[in-house]
Amino acid sequence: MSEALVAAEAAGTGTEPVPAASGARQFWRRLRTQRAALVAAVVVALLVLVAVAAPLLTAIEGQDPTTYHPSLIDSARGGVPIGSFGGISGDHWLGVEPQTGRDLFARLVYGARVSLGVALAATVIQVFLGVVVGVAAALGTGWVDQLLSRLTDIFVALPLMIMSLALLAIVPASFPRPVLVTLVIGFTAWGNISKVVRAQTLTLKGLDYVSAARLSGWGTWRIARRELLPGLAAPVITYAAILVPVNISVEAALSFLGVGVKPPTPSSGQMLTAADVWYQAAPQYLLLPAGALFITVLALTVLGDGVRIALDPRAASRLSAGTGRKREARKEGTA
Amino acid sequence: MSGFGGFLLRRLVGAVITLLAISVLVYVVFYATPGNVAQITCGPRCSPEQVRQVAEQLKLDDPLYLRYWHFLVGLIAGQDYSTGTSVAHCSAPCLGLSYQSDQQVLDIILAKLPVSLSLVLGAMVLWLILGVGTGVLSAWRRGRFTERLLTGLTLAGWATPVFVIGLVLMIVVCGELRLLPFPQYVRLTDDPEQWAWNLLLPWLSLALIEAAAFARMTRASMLETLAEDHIRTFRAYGVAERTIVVRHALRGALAPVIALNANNVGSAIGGAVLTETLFGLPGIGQELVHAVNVVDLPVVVGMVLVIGFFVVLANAVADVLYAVADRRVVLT
Amino acid sequence: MSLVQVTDLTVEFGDLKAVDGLSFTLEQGAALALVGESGSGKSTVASALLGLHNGTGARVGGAIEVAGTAVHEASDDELRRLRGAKAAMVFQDPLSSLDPYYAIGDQIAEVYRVHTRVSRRAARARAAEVLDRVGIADARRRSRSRPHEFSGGMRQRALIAMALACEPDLLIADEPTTALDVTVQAQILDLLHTLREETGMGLLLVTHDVGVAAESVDEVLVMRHGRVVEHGPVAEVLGSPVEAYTRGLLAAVPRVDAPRAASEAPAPADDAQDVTQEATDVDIVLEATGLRRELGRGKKAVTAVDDVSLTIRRGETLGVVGESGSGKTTLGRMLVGLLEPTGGEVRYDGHPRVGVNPAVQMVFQDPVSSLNPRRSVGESIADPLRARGERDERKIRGRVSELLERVGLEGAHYDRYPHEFSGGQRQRVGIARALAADPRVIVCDEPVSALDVTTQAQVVALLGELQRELGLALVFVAHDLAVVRQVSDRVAVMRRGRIVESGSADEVYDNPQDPYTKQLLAAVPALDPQVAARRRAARRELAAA
Amino acid sequence: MRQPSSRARRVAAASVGLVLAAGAAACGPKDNDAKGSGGDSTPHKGGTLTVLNSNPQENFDPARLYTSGGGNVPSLVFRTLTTRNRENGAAGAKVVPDLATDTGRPNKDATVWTYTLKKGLKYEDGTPITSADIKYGIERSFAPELSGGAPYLRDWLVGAANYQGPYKDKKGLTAIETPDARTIVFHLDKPEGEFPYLATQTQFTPVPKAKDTGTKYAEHPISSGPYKVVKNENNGEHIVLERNTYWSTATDAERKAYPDKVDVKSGLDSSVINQRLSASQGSDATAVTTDTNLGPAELAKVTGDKELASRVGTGHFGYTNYIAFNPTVKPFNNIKVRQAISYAVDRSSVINAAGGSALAEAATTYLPNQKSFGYEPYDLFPAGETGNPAKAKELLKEAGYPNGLTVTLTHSNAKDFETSPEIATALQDALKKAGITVKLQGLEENDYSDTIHSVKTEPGFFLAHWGADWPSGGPFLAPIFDGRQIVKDGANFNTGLLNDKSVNAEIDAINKLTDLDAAAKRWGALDKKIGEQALTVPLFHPVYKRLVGKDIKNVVISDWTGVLDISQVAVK
Repeated sequence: MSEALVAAEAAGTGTEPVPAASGARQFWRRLRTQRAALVAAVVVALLVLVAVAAPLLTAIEGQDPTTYHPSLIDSARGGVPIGSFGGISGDHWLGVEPQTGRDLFARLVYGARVSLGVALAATVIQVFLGVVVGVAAALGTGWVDQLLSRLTDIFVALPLMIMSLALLAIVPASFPRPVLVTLVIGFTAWGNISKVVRAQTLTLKGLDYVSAARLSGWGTWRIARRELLPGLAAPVITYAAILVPVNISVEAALSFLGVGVKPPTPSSGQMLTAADVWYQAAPQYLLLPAGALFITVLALTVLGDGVRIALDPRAASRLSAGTGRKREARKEGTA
Repeated sequence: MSGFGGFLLRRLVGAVITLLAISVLVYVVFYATPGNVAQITCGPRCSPEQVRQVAEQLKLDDPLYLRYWHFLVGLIAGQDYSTGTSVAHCSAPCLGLSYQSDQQVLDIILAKLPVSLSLVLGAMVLWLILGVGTGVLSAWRRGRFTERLLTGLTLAGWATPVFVIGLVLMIVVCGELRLLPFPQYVRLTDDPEQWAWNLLLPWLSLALIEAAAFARMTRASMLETLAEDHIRTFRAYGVAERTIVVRHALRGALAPVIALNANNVGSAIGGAVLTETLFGLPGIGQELVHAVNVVDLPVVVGMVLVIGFFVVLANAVADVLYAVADRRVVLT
Repeated sequence: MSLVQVTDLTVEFGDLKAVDGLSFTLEQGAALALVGESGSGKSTVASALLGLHNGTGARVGGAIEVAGTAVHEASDDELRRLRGAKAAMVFQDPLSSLDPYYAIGDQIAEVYRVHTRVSRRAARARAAEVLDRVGIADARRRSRSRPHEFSGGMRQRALIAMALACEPDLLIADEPTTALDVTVQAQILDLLHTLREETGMGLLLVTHDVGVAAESVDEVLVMRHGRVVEHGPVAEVLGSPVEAYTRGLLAAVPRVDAPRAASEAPAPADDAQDVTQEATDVDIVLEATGLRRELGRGKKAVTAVDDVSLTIRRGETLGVVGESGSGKTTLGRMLVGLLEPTGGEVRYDGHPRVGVNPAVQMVFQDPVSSLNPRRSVGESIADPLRARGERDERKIRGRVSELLERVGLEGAHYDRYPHEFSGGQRQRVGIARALAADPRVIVCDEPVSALDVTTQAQVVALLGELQRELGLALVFVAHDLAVVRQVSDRVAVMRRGRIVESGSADEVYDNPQDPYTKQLLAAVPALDPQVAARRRAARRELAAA
Repeated sequence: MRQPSSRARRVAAASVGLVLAAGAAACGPKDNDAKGSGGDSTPHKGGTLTVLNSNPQENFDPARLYTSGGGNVPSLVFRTLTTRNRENGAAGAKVVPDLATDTGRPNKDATVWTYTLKKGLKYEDGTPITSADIKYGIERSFAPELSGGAPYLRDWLVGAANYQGPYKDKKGLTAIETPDARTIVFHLDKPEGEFPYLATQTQFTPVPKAKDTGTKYAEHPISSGPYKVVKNENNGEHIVLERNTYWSTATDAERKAYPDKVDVKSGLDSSVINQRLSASQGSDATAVTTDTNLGPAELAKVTGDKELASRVGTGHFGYTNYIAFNPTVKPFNNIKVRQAISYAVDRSSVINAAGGSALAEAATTYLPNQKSFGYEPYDLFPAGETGNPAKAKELLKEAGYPNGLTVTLTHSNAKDFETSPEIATALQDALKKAGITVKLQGLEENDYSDTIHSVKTEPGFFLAHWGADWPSGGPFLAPIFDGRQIVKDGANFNTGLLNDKSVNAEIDAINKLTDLDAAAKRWGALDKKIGEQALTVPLFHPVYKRLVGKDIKNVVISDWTGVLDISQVAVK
């Protein structure tokens, strides 16, 4: 959950500045051709559905994430769930949670809702900030660029964990905690994406059709909106698809340090933090949230990869006979 | 080569500005943190009078800008402080004293830094081997089963939080199989062999997380380089595929990997707090989390500056390595 | 036994049939040129000779024999032994065909040691030897420098040296000079010629430029859509072509030595002045005086345009010709106002202008990057109209359809996307967009250099018609001297940011004063083989002197 | 009040620098007798004892430590005038002489206490220990640079309220006289029968003025006990103690000090500590912990394994977790509402949240369930195992809330399984049955202690806990229910804001008694009397279960600390 992957994708998505493909049709046709990405898309859709329909699913099971069932746990032995596989039974599909006896299936489903919600919302903030700062830095005059780049450096240099700890300690408890965690992750980890956006905007700025737009009399901001932003869609979407799983892990890390989402709102990070000690006594309490987190992250990353290839024709064309782009030529650039 | 000197100077000035900006940000953020520092330092049962005395002793009643000014003066000229019986001096880069333990922050950092560095640098070696190796293999065996398997494994490593992997690994390896001793930090200078044995597990846990990033990075970079024209030239001259991949594709792919690696090492110094906490390694990250909990401002500012310094240093090193590897890049 | 024996070769990528039943033979020491437009399959044939399509998913049919090896059924090892030793290949883009991370000498040595068991030191000596042979001065020291420290021309020489290292029987050159300037192209072709004389190796030259073919081969094979159109000795095919397609192709090739064809010459302006009569000052549309521009910062700043003054009159075309690095594009961008000059000024209709001026538009070189791929063609053309404040959609759509038809496309193309058009069509859209702003001057920056000869001719013709009809002033920036001659009334020759010679097209082309212009004109490949041989001899003296 | 550092897990919940450790005791009616591990159980001298802790021995200076009975690791280095009796169970809750010849001779009304030092007492460097050193040691604890100790000296000694320590106030404390090198007399401003208990705290450790180095003293404090500090890294992260040759059992009947060397490592994760103790590999076989309990998860595994179970010691310690009301906040000003909540509480789910019946025992009295506190069992508002919602609803109707009410329960976000979110959610669920909807308000750790300990911001309904500074009713009831201890502008612990004349008078009366057993009975009765006002709802008393290495012998755990006493333990 470190920043590594975020930076990795910064370099990895240096897509060809002018994707020959355009329009949604091309994108879907390319995405469909990649089996792995398709499976991942289905899994992600399922996850989102489960998260959204959490109340419905738990109603079907007849449980809710907060009711305690003291009778289902053995108090003398530290609150271990009674029954095989952690008390899996007709009305508790995935068994019960040690110490509290709350229904594990309900907590997993609600936990997914919070974790996915926090991760997606934080990613939206990061992308928004990244694009605004990135484009402003690329289009701004010399010192504007310097200032914004310095600002980005600061945020990249700040240790995310520590700043989140401090910020989460400052805000009074009345502030809804999941929203706070989202804002904290969102506002501290946008540095890398703004670097990617700035690099891509600088490349797009040099293209002829942008000069043509200037020639036809449009102002800088209209050009930015009409010409540059669509050009940024490919790298930004790909990057966001990678950021979501990173944010899920960050939320889990914050819960580990005790400052993440607070009970009674369940989150997969919180459950993992409580569950890792139960590795021997009640293994399913650890394996289920860890498994759910792994599947979510795997699906999102594979989907992210699929999206990148679908959006970047160069990657698709790479499969044909070695007619790769001429990176050298573009860099040389005749006067 | 004046270009290089110019580059270093610019980077140094930039770094100083960035670090100062960070220190201001941290001061402002932590100044507003709730929790009466004097009460915490003095102890829960202190009378209001005692709390006032402690607050005066730690100069907590000064306004924010005055406290920051003292911090700056300390940084440049050092400052004197009383230990009660005598007056001691905290020399030039003095980051002040910890509210809780009256230790010089610089001493705390110097005591903790080797732990974090050993953890991160050791893990770096592992994640490079794991990451780059997997990346090269999956790029070379593109589309085949090995690539899918490797991608899946690295993703598994990356997706599972360290405190789960670390603990399970520890319980299995140290607890049940008893292959390794339970990790505890042995200073490198005291006993290198024990130092390595004890850190093997933390290195592995941290490396498993970071390796995934490198695997994806190397694979993407390898694929991109393999599509370059000069690869086709060598194929057209009958050079064996294996030589092409190792000599040409890998060399081309390494440049961005170097850049990512340096950046990663910088942020891991502060970010490895989870690994440190789990394995009980008294590193920078763990101390920082404790300092934040007891709102020990000088320690927090000192630590964040050190971490910020390493991130900035790492980025500069990355750019230099990148330029050395790929002569076309001009250092700006 | 002939050097190369190709019978009924077919190559298919998915559903596209790139080569459809091609057969030809090449004797020891002979030279054959595969000539055709882009998409004719000529490069695919060249690659097929070395079996480079194996493992790329292409389906290859028919038989190929190269220097005794049956390529179509050879094992990987056999193929590896063939490649480089018996048959070597030189590619189009010298800038990216060498590994940027290794010294050039080492790369040549590496290839050499694949085919001959020698020590590393001996291989490096061999590399220096072949580099010297291809005319690179101080070869031993230069062999240690990296590719980016060589110019485009020198890198192509290095690649040729790599090919020579194992003394192959056959050299396959796939568009070897397309990415080079005309003077450098001439040197490379001369080099190939002398090397073939000395080593007697066969040459298969793939090119779209008929002139290049005429200069350097014995036989020509014209290809279209993967099939042979005409095949015979170069004098016959180029001198008296039998097939209609060949004739059309040759007609479309602009001649540097022929004066501007009557049809393209601009009809005398409506006030019936004689072309040669000194134009009055009143109809000067755009004037540049003492223009200067530096690029880059600090120590590495270079003066791209150095004190250039020129005037552009209504209804007249000014040709600006020069090699890469001459500053012609920078000048074009300054005239249009996209780039701020660091010295001098641009005056439109007599008064100085800074920044973008709707009356002065531009047509760009690269059809791919000149149109926003995510917006429909009609939208891009409508931009200037909307920028002027036009709100009435119906009127905009009407005007755009009119313009589309005017440039030879259909009004219905409004909602189509750029990737659905060919290169030539996209340039027409670029022109339509320029016209939408009702400009009085259009600066065309290499408008046709990315197009095939036939499409090139059509676009040039369109520009001529528009100029005549709308009285436009055109500035035609290009590196191809022949094309510039076909379109320009007056010509300016640029070198390293300065105008070295200017005047009416016929003056400059028929009796050039400046030695650089002479050198440029001498380097342009001639269509007639005899003329080409005489030119080569003249160049050799010039170089030797 | 003391916050024990019995933090179950995660360093994030670092306590506020208290050193006191809660431990495991061998006694307790229901538990099997875990006297010591198997094999030859007679202890011998020699070997190295390893101590694996989560919290570092921060600020290892006698003036700054807040201990109960001198602490565990500190008591190996710092001897005090009196100390706790080092025996198992209830016998261990007595006070016995240490440096002094007796537990102190009070005057008629227990306002003047005189102590005489034993003969031949020496520091680790051979220099003699004098009464002036004891006086100086106490004076040091008043310096603001060395803050952190217990408040009693400041409250009890004559004219000590504004004393700023020897560095600022050269003339020293007049309340302490040292007529000769072996006699020391304390003058109190009110009767304090339990002064001997106070004299067990480390502030009573002698510190020679010549060797005092202020805040640096913690790096190498001069030892008067069986061990001396050889190494102290990173402010207590790793401490190594070796034998102090000048110490002898002749002058110290309490500490056995069998091992030659004690290696105290801290900063370890609690699950790691428990894993290492159960594996007992290499040096871990002779290891113990003084601050880490078995968590619920580890307990489940341990009870299943016969050998491991035999190495678990159970400890009872004077400590109560409870719900506190602030009667000045509506609706808690109405006693019926407080009583209704007392009935509605489901102690079983709270105990499960705290780790299950093995780690927590239901509490119906405010005082801990130990004889030395004068424990008299009473249950004024019987809620049974899982709460009595019917009775609660009835009371609510009488209080004017026929269809239930909505309240906010404030708790801390720290993971200490006492005031943590898990306990709060357990209560939330239980009270729902009685028609009381509970909204939760979680505060960060520091924010939480600031909020509940200030009269202005104290919430109406919140989780709290209290521990004994020493095993007697005094330190339990006085700070919480004595009207005169209400602090308007600082840290206030009288959360019920009770200022009842009769209660204050009874506290003063009991303080006069020097017969501790008689005093204990009176505290028990007072506890019941205060209970009637339902200012608190006692929830549970913690039970500490802790593993020891397989080669550890002579495990002695007293009810005073509930901790395995490392001065008794042997490794050979």
